[in-house]
Amino acid sequence: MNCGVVVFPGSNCDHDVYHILKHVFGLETKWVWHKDRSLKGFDLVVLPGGFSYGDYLRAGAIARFSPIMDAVINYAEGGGRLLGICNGFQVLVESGLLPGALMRNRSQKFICKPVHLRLENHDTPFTLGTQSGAILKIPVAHAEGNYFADPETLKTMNEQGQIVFRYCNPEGTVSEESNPNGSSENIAGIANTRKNVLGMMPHPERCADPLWRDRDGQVIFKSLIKSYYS
Amino acid sequence: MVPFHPMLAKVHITLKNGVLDPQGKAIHSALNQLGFEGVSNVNLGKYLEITLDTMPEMEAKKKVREMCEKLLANTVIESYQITLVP
Amino acid sequence: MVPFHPMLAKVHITLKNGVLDPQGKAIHSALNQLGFEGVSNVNLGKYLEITLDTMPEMEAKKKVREMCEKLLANTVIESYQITLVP
Amino acid sequence: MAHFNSTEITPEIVAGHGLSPEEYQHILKLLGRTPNITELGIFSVMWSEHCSYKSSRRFLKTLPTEGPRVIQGPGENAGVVDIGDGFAAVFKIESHNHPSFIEPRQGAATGVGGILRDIFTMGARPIALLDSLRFGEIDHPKTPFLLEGVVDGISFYGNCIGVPTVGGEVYFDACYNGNILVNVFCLGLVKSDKVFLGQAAGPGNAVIYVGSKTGRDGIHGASLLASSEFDDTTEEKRPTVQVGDPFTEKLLLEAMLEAMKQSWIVGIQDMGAAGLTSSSFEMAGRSGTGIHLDLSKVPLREEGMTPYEILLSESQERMLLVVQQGFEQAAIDLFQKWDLDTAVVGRVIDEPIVEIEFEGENAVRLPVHLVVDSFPKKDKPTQKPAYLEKVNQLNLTQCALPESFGDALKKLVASPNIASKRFIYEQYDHMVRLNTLVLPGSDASVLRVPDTEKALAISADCNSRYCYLDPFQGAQIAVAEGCRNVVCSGAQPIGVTNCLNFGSPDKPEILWQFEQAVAGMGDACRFFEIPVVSGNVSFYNETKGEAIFPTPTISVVGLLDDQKRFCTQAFKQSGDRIAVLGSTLEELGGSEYLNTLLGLCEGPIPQLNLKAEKKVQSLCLELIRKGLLSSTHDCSEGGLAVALTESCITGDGLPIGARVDLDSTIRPDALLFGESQSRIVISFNKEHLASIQSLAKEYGVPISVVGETGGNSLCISIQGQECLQEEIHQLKQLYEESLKPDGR
Ligand SMILES: Nc1ncnc2c1ncn2[C@@H]1O[C@H](COP(=O)(O)OP(=O)(O)O)[C@@H](O)[C@H]1O
Ligand SMILES: [Mg+2]
Repeated sequence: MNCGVVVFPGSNCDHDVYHILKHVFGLETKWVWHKDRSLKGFDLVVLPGGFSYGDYLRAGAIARFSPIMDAVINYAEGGGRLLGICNGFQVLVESGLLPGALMRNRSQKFICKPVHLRLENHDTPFTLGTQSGAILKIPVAHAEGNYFADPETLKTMNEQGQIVFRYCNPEGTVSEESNPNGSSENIAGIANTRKNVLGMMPHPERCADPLWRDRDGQVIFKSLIKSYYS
Repeated sequence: MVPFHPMLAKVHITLKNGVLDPQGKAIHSALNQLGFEGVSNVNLGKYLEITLDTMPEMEAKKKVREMCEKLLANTVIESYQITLVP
Repeated sequence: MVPFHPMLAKVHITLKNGVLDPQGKAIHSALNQLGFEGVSNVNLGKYLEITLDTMPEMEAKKKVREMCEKLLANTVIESYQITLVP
Repeated sequence: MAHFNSTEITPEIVAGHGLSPEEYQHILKLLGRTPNITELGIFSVMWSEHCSYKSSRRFLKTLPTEGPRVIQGPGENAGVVDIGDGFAAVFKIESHNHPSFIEPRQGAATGVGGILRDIFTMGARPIALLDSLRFGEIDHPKTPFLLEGVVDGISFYGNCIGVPTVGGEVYFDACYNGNILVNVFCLGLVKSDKVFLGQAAGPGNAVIYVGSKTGRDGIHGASLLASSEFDDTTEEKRPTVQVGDPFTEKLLLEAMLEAMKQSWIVGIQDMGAAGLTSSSFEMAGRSGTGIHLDLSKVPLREEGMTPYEILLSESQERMLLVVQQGFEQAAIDLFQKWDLDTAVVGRVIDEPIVEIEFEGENAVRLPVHLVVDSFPKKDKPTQKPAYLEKVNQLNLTQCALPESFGDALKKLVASPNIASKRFIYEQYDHMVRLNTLVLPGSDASVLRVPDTEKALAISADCNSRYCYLDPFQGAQIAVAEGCRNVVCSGAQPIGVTNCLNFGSPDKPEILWQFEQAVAGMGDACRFFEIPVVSGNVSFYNETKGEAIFPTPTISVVGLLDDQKRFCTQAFKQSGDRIAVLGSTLEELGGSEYLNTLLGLCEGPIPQLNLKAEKKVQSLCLELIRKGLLSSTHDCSEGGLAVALTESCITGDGLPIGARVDLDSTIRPDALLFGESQSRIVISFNKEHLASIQSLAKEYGVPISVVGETGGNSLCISIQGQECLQEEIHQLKQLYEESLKPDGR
């Protein structure tokens, strides 16, 4: 399985996800510079977290026009597996590969802390290693993670199983108190209708190294491997 | 010949109706806390000043509109308004 | 009696001259990369719409100026401009 | 004379540059002519306290700076200490106090930017930041605004550039009402044979400018601001505030690390305070060479800038490089890949002078050593302040015991200096780059060293109330506590950096505090055999003549050989035994208890016995390395009762209670809340009791087994008689919620 990690100017979780893919899961992993124009031969492409272009103007807004993005869009439209984490998710919504928008957190502040997520759909290549309803503890670290979509879009997304993670409490209840940033319907991660593109605000790569006690993030990477080999 | 005379495009970007404005809300409650009364609503948007080389107004307007659609505004949640100052 | 008639204060907040505007700079170079020519400068500021209860214009202006000084603008690096729309 | 240098040098102009008439006469004598306005500007910044260390040098010289691990001591951008396996730790702490008071967000942000550049100019990748903050009283009208702005600035810059802020400290005291402190520490990693220095060697080599364009930011900013105290005219003197651009700094960081893999880089220096001036003079000064610069080549952001402005600008995110002749284009290509402004602005020359031209005319011609170290060396006097007599006479018999020890504990747990700083560190990305093994919320933060089995522990400490009451011992205690914090995480202290925040050195009493604090710090570092490898001095922390408490912030770096063997402060499970290493004396002077409950700031402060401290630390390290402990927590502000509370409630999961009986006959409030030094609260599986006791005996450390973990409350009795019992959930809530802005 060949993985590519896209580096935008200002990406800073690029090394983290590279480390997990390459050293923890032993996958063939390569850097993709934002000025490159091809994604040939990759089975997974990751848009990592960070502050591409400083998140100036709006998070993800400028990165969306990097030279590599045409290839990213083609790759996604051709069914390639594309994972956007945090800033990567922001780039995905800015580029229109995923619906909605990510606005500033309700608290107006950057938030870095572990949160609980309820898996809403295990029928995607990113989550098939576990069951819908599973509760995962994964950290968030963002200032603009407040997911917004208009009611119609939300309705379609619900119907099509596009909502993959919601913020919940440790017992799995999705409530206002467990919503860290004000997202519509506690949405933490979504997929496109075809389920080959996933965007999520929490950082699975931050809890996937066996050196740590929290390892729930491994589910995502294990699922991707499983789906590739099946 | 017209001498060189740059043109200024002022762009206002605001949230669309129906999109919650958490920043505006936060500012509103901060104003209340500071004791400012009589404020019934606050909205926060962006304001851009773009200096353009001399060009016909029509062309300038078209160009700036394109900038907004493509980059400056996120039209999923934002609308924009352009004013040209020659 | 004047009927209830709120007043809108539009506030523009921009960086003072000479203060670095990293966002404006980044937007400018993004526009260049997108092929927009003839842009010589971009500055990014804030735009606020504050809805006020009915009050005399003088009072409103004074109040909004105070809000700017106290909260809305960072007067060390930013200047502000207030327009009242009755 | 060139038009840009036509300003006549009058006594007013000289005074306006912060130079004394005496200093100006010295310049005339050294030069044998009148300096032009640009040259005067150069002298003014280079001879300012901030750049020249003219008042502090003679004291700093006494610090121990050497040791078997030291690769680079003070004098460069940051200190470098060998950690084995081919790696070295690079670190430094720096202040940005005055700019942060004027504009908290940008002031703190550019403070982070500055210290990061100090680290990566040495060739190191920054892996962690700590912030050590001091604000005025929590109820002072300006405090919430300043606190929010400073935290926002650190969060904005550090998060954006992708270096985790993994810990720090925050104190509130009235002495900082008009002068807050923002000290930022940065730790980086470098291959030990790839350390870069700020040198301008090799005449003919190119001097290259990289980074943001130069604007009129902060002209005379840091240097003058940091060299004069605040008064009512500060508002008018406001220089153009520097705005941080973390995105450009991120590009600069990555580009520099890439460039440093090339063979053609000779030296690198960041443009910090006094910008292009200090970077060029310092680089030339270190190599005994000279520099020729053409300012017309410097990338500018504004029109009509004069040589004076270009040389003194403090625009951020800029670097000066010396590159081997012939490799100019290679350098330019590399930096353009990262979309950075780059220009060849000069050459290294043989003659040790700095020679600057602008638009084809000569602007400056000054011998390097005249500027770098020829300021008049006159030792300013020191004098022991009179207040010390008065404040060290605490009469405990006049302090009534509290009616309820439980209430006293709750007040302490909720007090701003002790309550959780979670709402602050949750605004910092403390995990990015996957090295943070111990997150904020324990005594020290622990970072793994990638590609090795090792880890580094870091902590920032200073109890300035102690330093006010007794600067010598207060500074010793800061070192001891820093080491203790690092030891509690399982690391061996290997190096120290410090940021010395004081009032005006022109006052003999302040300089005396400084002298004492440096002596105390040096003494403790010598005793613990840890070198001071870098540091920073911030004087003139005064408002309207009132100085802050002396605040010598200490950051200790410690090394763990096995990254899996770290320890944290929270109890891990019910049924563990609890013990205290060290002895508790009747010492309440200078304590948070006296301050919070009785509003007293009086000494004498707790005694520090360096030998006893060292034994406790050695024992603790040995116990952790042997894997015998479940938790370790340094006993500091709030004493034993607060330390126990924190161990109960700061774990990841549900809080764990404890039942403790203390066997002592000293005043109960001193026993519970006194801050006797050299104590560590440990917990462990009872199977290990015998081994722990015998090791304690072997190390000569008093150990008292005081209780057991478990239950839903913290229950403390003294000689069998219960003195407090509090619900841990309630303690946790008080601890977590009290400081939160919306909790207040
Ligand atoms: N300004 C800050 N930024 C980040 N973390 C902080 C800050 N202040 C305190 N902390 C964290 O909160 C915890 C408690 O701080 P403190 O009470 O100063 O610890 P100690 O008394 O053990 O030195 C530590 O882990 C520290 O790193
Ligand atoms: Mg402390």
